[in-house]
Amino acid sequence: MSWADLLPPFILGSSLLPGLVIFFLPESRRTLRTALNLASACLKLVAVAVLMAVVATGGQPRWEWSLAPGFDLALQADALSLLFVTLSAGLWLVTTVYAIAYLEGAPQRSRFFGFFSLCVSATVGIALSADLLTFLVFYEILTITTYPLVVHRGTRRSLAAGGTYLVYTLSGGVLLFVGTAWLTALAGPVDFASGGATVDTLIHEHPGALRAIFALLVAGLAVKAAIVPVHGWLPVAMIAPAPVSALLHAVAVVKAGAFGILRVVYDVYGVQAATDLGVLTWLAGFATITILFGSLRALVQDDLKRRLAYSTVSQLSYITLGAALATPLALTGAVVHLVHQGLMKITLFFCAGNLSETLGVRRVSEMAGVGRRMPWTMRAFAVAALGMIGTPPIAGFVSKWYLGAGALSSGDGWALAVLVASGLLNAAYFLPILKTAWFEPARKAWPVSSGRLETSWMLLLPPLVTAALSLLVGVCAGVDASPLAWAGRIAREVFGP
Amino acid sequence: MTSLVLYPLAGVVALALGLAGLVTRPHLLTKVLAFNLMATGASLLLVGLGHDGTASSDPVPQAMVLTGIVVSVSATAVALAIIARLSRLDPDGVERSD
Amino acid sequence: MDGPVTASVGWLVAAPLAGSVATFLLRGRRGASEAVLLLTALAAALATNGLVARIMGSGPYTVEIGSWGAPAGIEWAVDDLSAAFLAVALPVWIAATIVAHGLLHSPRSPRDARVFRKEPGPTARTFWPLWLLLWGGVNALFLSADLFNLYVALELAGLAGVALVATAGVLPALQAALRYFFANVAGSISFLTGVALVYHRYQTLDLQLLRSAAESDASTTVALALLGAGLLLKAALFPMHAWLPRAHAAAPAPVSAILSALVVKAPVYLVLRLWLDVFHVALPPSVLTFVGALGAIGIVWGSARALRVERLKSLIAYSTVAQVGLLFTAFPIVHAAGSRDARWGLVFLAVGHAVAKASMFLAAGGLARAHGHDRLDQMTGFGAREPLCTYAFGLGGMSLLGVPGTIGFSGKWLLATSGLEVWAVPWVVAVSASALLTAAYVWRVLAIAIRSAPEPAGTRPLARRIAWSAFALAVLTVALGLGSGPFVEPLP
Amino acid sequence: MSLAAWVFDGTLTLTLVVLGWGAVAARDPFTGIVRYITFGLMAALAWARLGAPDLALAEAAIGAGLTGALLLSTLGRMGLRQASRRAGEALGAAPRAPTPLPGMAQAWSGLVLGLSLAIAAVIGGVARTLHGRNGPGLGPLVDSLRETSGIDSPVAVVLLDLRGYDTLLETAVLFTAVLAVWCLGVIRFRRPPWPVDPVLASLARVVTALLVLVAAYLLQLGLHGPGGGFQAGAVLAAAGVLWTLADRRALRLGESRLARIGLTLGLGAFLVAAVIPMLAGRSFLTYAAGSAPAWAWVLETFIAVSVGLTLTALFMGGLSEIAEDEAEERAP
Repeated sequence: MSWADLLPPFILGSSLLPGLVIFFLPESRRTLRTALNLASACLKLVAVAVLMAVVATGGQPRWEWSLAPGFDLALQADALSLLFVTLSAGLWLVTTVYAIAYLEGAPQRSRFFGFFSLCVSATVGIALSADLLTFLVFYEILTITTYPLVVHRGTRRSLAAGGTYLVYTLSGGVLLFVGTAWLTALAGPVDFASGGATVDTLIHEHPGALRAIFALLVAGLAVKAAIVPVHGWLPVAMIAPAPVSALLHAVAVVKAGAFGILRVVYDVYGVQAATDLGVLTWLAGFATITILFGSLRALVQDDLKRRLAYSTVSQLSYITLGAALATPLALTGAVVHLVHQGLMKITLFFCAGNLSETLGVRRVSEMAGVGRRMPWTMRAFAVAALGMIGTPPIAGFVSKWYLGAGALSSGDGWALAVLVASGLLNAAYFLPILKTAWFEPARKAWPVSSGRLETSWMLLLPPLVTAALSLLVGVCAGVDASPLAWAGRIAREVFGP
Repeated sequence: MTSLVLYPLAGVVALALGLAGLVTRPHLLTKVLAFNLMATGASLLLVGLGHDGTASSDPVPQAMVLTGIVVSVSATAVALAIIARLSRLDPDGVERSD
Repeated sequence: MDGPVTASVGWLVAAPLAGSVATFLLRGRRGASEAVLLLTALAAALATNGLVARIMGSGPYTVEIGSWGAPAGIEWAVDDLSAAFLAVALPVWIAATIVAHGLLHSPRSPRDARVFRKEPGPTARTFWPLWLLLWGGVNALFLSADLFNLYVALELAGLAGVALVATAGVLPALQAALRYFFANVAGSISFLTGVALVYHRYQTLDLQLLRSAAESDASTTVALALLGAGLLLKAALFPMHAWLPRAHAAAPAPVSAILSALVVKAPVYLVLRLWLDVFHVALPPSVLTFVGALGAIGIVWGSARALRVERLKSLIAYSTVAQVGLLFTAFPIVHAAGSRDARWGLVFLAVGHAVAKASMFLAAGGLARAHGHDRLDQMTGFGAREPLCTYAFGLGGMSLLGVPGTIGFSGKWLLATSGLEVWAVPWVVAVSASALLTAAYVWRVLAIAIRSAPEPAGTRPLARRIAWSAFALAVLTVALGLGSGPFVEPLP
Repeated sequence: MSLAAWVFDGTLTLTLVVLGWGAVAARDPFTGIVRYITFGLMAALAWARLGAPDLALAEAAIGAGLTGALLLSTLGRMGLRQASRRAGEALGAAPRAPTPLPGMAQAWSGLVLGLSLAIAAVIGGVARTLHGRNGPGLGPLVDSLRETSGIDSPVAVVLLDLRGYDTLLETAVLFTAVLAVWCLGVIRFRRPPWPVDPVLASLARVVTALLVLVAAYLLQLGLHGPGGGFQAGAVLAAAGVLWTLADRRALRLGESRLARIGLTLGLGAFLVAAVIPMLAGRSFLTYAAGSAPAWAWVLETFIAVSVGLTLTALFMGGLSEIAEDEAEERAP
């Protein structure tokens, strides 16, 4: 039990404990709350960096805790989990800064930041979980702790949205629960490190059961991964405050679903078993439908956040498609898209938040000439939007490139066609926004910003940072520490050198 | 086959009558009567089954039934106290206990 | 075998009864009765600590009362099952006692305390003695290993429960108390008839001896049916549940907490003990399928009713009907799997419900006192006013739901895995899917809490200790969920 | 067995069943109560026939006597208005809200009765197979243990020593009953001078003294024959009931400190008997060697006193306060 083994629980606790403290802070203690938030975010980032160093030198930290007979929690750091933890930790810091500014003067902030920390702890738990049971535990906790954030405003509409969110995610939770219990009953504890060894032993006696279990697991995960037909909650949940939509509904919650599908396909079943059972074709089918459906729906949405939500629905299924194609290049594309899409989408939501917070602009039709009033926000929005469409050298292009190459290498030409079509649809619903924002005259006089900047610096800095990151990650994708290189290492681990 | 077998059987019949009375009769006092009847029936069964008139009677069921009688009278007293209080607060409710 | 350490188990029954006599003679005088309550809690804590330490050290053991031993004398049996329930009963009792004290001694209505005397409701003079008698009765129930002794303990706990429900004094409470009384007494007599048949069939009433002597024949089956019917009526399994919701809603909040958490749980524990442990040889499996089906209907029925009632305490009471149904759907799994994990799964579920339900009722008591009523439609936005009570209710609800991290999840997980090993699919689906129904009524209340609304008139500040003890119990569900591993490992 | 035994047992059991059904199916509660009291006396006879004198005494004194007194007192307290109005009512149907289909009430009662009798048939069938099959049960074992315990009467040795814990819980149940009755509030009676019936007053004085004497006799008899604490207590309670009826001042029982201590004597004594061995390291309720008869005597006496006071308090039906004036008597 070297000190490194304590790193995963430390990372988990670095946001959990301050979160519990924040719950009981009276509303008036603003500075202490902000200090706690930022300190825990930075501490987590540092701890993740240390963990990365340990894993890079070949360490395999693993920590276990027995909850009951035959029921142990286990946290472990392998390459895939590190990628997701780094993404979560990094974006949590940025979003915390943004949330502090966004919620200035709002009621119940202690409750908000308490649950906000719990959410991130759950996401980190999902990332670092070493077996399917631990994943299920944190997956369910994430569902429960996200609800109070979705309904934070306490209005009738937000409660209705919260209700829809619960119906979807809890039903998904039950499916995942039954699937995990069934697999554990058949094969004992399902460890991720085994890379599908547990399932290989069963594939001959219980092929039917394994297919049913795969269906249950993926159905449960599909809810959070917003795969059609269980994606309905995501656009509705956009009523939540911007930081929640940004971090949770663009990064943490939805990525948990996609991350889970990657784990199930590659670490629970293993590529060989999954292809033998023939379940991947179903997965690819649903992913394709979602990609096209999401993009089509996004075209007709006038509300900016709903359009971004449908864009998320579509973009997420790139990861699922990549996973389903089961080739090294496609897997690299899927894993790297996990990071790139996170960076780009959070930028877009930050900008959307800025527009609604500063100018009260929520609809695309109201965005005429907003580029002149808030130039920096719209520049970040433009970078992220172009990235989403796939224009080089922004991050989106890299992941689409690898996904396309993966599709070709496995002979699924149709997948490349889907990606291209989706790229065109992305352009169809992002470019008009840029056009109205930059090239149309402002229809009404925007309220002049009081300070030197277009809005408070804590609202402006996060989108700029994430936009710069999207650019940076795209430009120096070849660098060894880049997400692409990291994804390549994961793919090599899975498929062998 | 001694005639003493009639007592446990009578006890069981009393149990059944008590149960029927408890469930169907609306008047609360009749319900109290009914459950006392059931208690006595069960006690008759408990003692009656052990006694076939030959050897000395078994004291253990007798002690248990003695305890049962005292417990029944305590229960009856509690029920009657509640009924008395109810009849003062809701005079007509005493019969129509749905 | 019964050295000084085991002698400490006797305090679990002697201390509360002695405390009851003391508080009666002190006529509820302030200061003195608090001292007695403290002493009783301390004695119970020491006894429970000794009991848990002993069982983790050297496994299950029995204490012969009067050193006579079976079959002549009566014995107390302490094994993993009874130790789990007794260990959890202690914090529930302590928290409920603190809340009862808080509610009893802070003036009830906005008018001054003088009015307090005239308003119906419990007075310290008779409340504390009855409260401690119930405490002794429940402990006696979990300890006893003799069938007739269980009958007397069931009668003691039932009568004390009825009296405590009636202490609320208002008309609905009295009617509810009477319905509870008749259901309770019918159950006791059915149980007594079963005892009579068992005694004359096996010449003993000691559970240990019966376990070895049990055979499957007509008289044993009828005896089991009678014992079971009595206990199922007391556990309020559907369709014999009609008495529970009114009684648990009308009683003062701490009383409802104890009734739902422990008094309803004892018959479930006894059915588990009699049907699956002592007489499992003589039990036809079709009976368990029937009871499981009734339980499943109970879940749906309780949850559906809970969604429509207007009062918070009625909602929680109907939730008890649903959760008891859930426990009984788990019985077929425990019987079929027969594994240690399945048994612990059911124990976790039952124990988790006890703590969670107690925290929810205590929170409801606090909210009712703060608002002067507990009608849900007029309490909107209580989350902002009473955050601690809301977190207590919410966390308790999460444990009922089986959210991971709480003990509810550990129970459901162990039941699901062991159930699927023996292909008891319908029951596993019932246990898993019940979470959705539970979620419906828990979030119905939480949505009312979170909704931002102006503060209604007549709300009063709540004694802090009430909110904190409710919250402490809710946190206990998480502590049990995360920390019960090391305790449970060494037990058989 | 001889024909005479069959004839006697047959008629007695038949009477029991008929009286039982009569009590339950009576049109008005008063007739029901009277039939129930007779049923109780017949049951006492049945206990005697089954060779259980202790039970016969207890059934007569408590089962028939005191329960009947409680029922009649409650009926009275419910007010004559209701009792009379109910007298003429049809079977079971409440006048104000007649059930939609009068036939329904009958059909429902018939169905439940049928079901109950079916259950009874099953239990009876099984009971027949068990009747007398195992001989005297635990009787011989109890006799062998009597020497070591030291208490002579078999029932007393089971009640106070072998299964003493049952009796402890039983006194707790009695104590619960008093608390329950007292917590249900105050029963007010008109201020004296209560029109004292001279015959009742003089009768009460004489009979009370007699009953106390009988109780004392039963108490000392209990250690080596039928009788004992509970029976003596019941007879004391009879004296108490009579005293309450004769002299209203008795109603102030609740306030006197002595009475309160008396009520807790039974449970208190048993708790002391249970706790002392624990302090001395022995198991719960284990009397020191040879001290069982002494403890039995102490417990019997305390039980007699507390049962007497408890049953009297139950009969009074609440913490009695003398009503200030006529109007308040009806107040809740």
